[in-house]
Amino acid sequence: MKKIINDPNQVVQDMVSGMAAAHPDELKQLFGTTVMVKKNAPIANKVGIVSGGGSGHEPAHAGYIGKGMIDAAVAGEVFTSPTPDQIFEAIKAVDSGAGVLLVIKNYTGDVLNFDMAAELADAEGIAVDKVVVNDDVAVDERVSRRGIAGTVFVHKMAGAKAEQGGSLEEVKAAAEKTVQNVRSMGMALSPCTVPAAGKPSFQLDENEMEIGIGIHGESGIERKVMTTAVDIAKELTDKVLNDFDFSGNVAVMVNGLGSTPEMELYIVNQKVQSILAEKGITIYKTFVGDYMTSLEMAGCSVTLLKLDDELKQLLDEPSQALAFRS
Amino acid sequence: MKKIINDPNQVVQDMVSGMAAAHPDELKQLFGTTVMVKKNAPIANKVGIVSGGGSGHEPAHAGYIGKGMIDAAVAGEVFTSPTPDQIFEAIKAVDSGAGVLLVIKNYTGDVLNFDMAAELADAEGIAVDKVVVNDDVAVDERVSRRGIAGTVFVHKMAGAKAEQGGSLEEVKAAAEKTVQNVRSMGMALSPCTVPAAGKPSFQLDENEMEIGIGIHGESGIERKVMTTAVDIAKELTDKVLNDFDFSGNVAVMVNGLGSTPEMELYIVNQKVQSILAEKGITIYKTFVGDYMTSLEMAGCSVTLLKLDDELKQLLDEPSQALAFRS
Amino acid sequence: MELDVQDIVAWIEKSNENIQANKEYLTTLDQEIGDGDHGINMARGFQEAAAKIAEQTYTSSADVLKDTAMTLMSKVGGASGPLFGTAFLKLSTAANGMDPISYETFTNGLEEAVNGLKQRGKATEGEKTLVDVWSQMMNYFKHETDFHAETIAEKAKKAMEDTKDMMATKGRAAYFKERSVGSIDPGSASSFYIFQALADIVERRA
Amino acid sequence: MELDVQDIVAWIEKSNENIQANKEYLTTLDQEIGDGDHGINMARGFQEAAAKIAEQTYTSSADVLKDTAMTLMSKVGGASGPLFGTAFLKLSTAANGMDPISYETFTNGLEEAVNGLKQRGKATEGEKTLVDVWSQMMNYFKHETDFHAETIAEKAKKAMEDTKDMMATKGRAAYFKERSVGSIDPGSASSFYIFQALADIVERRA
Ligand SMILES: Nc1ncnc2c1ncn2[C@@H]1O[C@H](COP(=O)(O)OP(=O)(O)O)[C@@H](O)[C@H]1O
Ligand SMILES: Nc1ncnc2c1ncn2[C@@H]1O[C@H](COP(=O)(O)OP(=O)(O)O)[C@@H](O)[C@H]1O
Ligand SMILES: [Mg+2]
Ligand SMILES: [Mg+2]
Ligand SMILES: [Mg+2]
Ligand SMILES: [Mg+2]
Repeated sequence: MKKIINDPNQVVQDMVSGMAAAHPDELKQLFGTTVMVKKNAPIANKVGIVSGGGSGHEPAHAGYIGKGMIDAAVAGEVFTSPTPDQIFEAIKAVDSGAGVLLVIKNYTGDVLNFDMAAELADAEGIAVDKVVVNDDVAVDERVSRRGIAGTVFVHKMAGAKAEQGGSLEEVKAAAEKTVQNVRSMGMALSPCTVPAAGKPSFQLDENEMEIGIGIHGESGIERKVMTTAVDIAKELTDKVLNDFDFSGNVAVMVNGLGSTPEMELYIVNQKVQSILAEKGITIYKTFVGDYMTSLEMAGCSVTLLKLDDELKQLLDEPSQALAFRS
Repeated sequence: MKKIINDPNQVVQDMVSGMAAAHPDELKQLFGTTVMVKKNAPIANKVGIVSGGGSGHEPAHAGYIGKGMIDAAVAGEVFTSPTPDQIFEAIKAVDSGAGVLLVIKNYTGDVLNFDMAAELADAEGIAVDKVVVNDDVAVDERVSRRGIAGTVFVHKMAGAKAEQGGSLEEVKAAAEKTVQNVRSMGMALSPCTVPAAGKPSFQLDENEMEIGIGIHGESGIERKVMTTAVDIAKELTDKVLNDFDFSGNVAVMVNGLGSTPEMELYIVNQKVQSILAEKGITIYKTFVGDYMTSLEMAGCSVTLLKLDDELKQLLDEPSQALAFRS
Repeated sequence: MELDVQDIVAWIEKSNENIQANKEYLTTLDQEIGDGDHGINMARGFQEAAAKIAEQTYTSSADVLKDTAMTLMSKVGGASGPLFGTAFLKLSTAANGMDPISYETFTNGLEEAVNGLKQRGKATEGEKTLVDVWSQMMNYFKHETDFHAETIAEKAKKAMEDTKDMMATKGRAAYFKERSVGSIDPGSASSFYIFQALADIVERRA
Repeated sequence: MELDVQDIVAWIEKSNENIQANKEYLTTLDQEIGDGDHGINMARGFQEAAAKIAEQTYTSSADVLKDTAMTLMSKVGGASGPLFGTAFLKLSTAANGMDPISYETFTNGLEEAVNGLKQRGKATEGEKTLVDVWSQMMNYFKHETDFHAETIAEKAKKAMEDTKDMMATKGRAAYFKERSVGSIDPGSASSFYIFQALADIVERRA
């Protein structure tokens, strides 16, 4: 394991303080926690939005803090859901009285810990609600699908709605609509190494790739022979298209898992766009880059979000988040 | 070599079309070239800014196209300076009559090809001038120093000045002041593979790192035993500080070379900030992320830019470039 | 036989020792059918729990178990944090005001723990989770009348090993479907180490 | 001996063959003391130059050399593109209206090429660049009176090999300082293949 770190057990603390030091005008770290909060939170009358999860997905989640997106991000240990007490601190820090929406990715750990935090908040009389993101079509049953890159769009839509002054119910509805209309599929060329584990999570030969990978260094649904960008783009996009009727307008995200050069993501995008064009699907906006990563894993995911007029308008609202400016 | 590509000899073409497809509102590809130009270029009365170089440094250079930054980016083959004819096309595409500034990184190939393009432009009566960025303190003699991540700040300052309506002379002066006040130093944990070469440029053992790396997959100035983030941050920052008097205000960039997780960059930043604080240097703004990469190389660089009032103000001007929003 | 406060303290300490000693193994199991953090999570949580308990002098087993529960809840994270936290919290509730803890009290606690785990995890037996170990142990405790060190350890080991042939339908391992068959469930392995620690305490007591 | 248009066409074709055959070797040299693209750059450029020339029927050597120069200039990129482009452009200028090309004309062209290379590259002899090969070849041509296949190839090879012991002070290899000693300069190796091709043409002619 070769990493630019100090103590493998301190990477999250070190990262969070390095992040707070880098962006003093945008972010503040809640004392004694690994919770990052928008500098001027809570915003009077605005619904607060809390996201988070294991670390190692940077720029998720703190990179999405900013006007027009989320208000706080809770950083768990690497690939490990954060604990209820920390999530609860985040909720308290962003609640202005207008209530707080939790954006949760559909992993047992995330759901359990956020649920417990919601119970704690409830007990203190804070209005909290939640959405659970489950965009990963690699998993067959909808109920056990993971939340991956599509989460970024949920942040965007909920954030825009909250910024517009939406109530907790309205913000939740916008987030929920996004969840209903977003699908993703990923693949990897190489594993990644959790610092405290010290060794990669799985092995891949030079001519192998993993299809249907999540974002936690776990191996995928299927191991295949390595192929071209065109074939990979086709496999991922087809799987997404087969799961949901995307006719009409869509937003596209070609997401890098960490060490995939932007060059390769754009090469994938070229094919994704041509597949969508062939099917007569209109691309409203495209995002290419590292939005939801797995440490230094090489690979990518393709996300489609079907847009109606409301979602289009929410997507167009400005965002000042560090990792998502629009 | 494991890459998400089609034909190794077509990666630049494929990337450029994928990029044009992704950002139709912001960018256009000049027909039959790998030149990317701001959608609405040339802008009446505005000095045009052309940058470029080999590919493989994404988001450089096309990611810096946008209001407040550069107008065109010329993409050479991977790690290979672009040719004069292509650069000349870029110059013609952005010239509104107010003249064009070329931002060149100090490599023989870049200087030669941009110079020849400038001669072609000259012959057609286009006013062109240039700055040569040489921020890499890994190389002793100033005259042969490479241009690396500091180039991003040169784009920013020149772009802001041009946006403010500065003349070619003024835009050049702002760029030149940036060049005079910026220094960088980089290191790598792993090499990268040029697609057409098919094998990595050098080998590093599990406990080795290269100090003083450029951005072209070449090996560095010195091979050392791998150490902690704190030591690495110190080595890079000290080398930069020893080269130039940074007392006063600075902008900091902790740049990833491609496959370094953002987590690690923030861990490095933590130490960089504390070193600067100890020396009484005031940090005006910090940038952490992948700004100037070497394909999938793992490693980072530290850049400091000394700021006077003019540079501070130029840094604060808005930028709408895809990879540098402010 | 009854367990006093010192036994319960020793149980947590011994559990911590077992988890630390098998941290890498637990992580390896989680790399096979999960995300490879289980050993790290459990080691971090139990280390903190043992440290917390070492700091204090307890007069009530319920307090020891509650501090363990709260520490696991706030230090483990992941799926296992709230689950082990819940299990120890339920044991604590059952032990409240019952020092020293009789076999019956402990068995009641186990029953509450299993109910709590099932409820939190929305899981039942046979889904290849730690529920499988806790549930089998509860059944075993219900059919006995006193603590027996050797059989506790044996039963827990068997319950853990039984998860090997199961196909996971809950937690991360469920993503692997058929491929999850053949690996021991990491949370069940940690649970085994906890019951093995209990067996040691019982043995020492006897 | 004189070289006619067909010889010049054959020279470019043969140069291309040599470069293609040694593409990987050139890249390896550039990986040692550069950025590993030299073979790729030269192979791409010469392939295009050869293709361009194959498309047309030429009546003037200057046109062949000019098309070669322009193609290298617009297809090679890097440091070597403008440099080889310049060398062939100078050869073309010297050959203009001089068909068939005498030994003297060729030698004049070489002299112009060396001047052009030095000016473009701001380099001189001994800096471990392709200037070292072109300059030594010019000196050799000046001291002879006619083309000799074998000695052209020998001289070019020696000039290339001489770069091995030099320390680079220009181009990317200069970053390696002392570590650049011991490797052959990639641009000098390509230059050798070009002169080796010339030797072949001369031999075929003889
Ligand atoms: N829904 C569930 N119900 C009960 N136990 C579960 C459930 N999901 C996961 N587990 C247990 O949690 C263990 C994994 O814990 P851990 O690796 O620490 O968390 P994570 O899966 O979040 O990385 C599994 O081995 C399993 O025993
Ligand atoms: N300043 C210079 N003058 C003359 N030749 C040079 C100079 N710089 C580099 N070269 C030649 O160019 C060769 C490298 O070419 P190439 O690898 O294609 O370009 P780059 O260095 O831009 O990657 C070197 O081997 C050397 O012979
Ligand atoms: Mg986990
Ligand atoms: Mg090059
Ligand atoms: Mg796990
Ligand atoms: Mg080269």
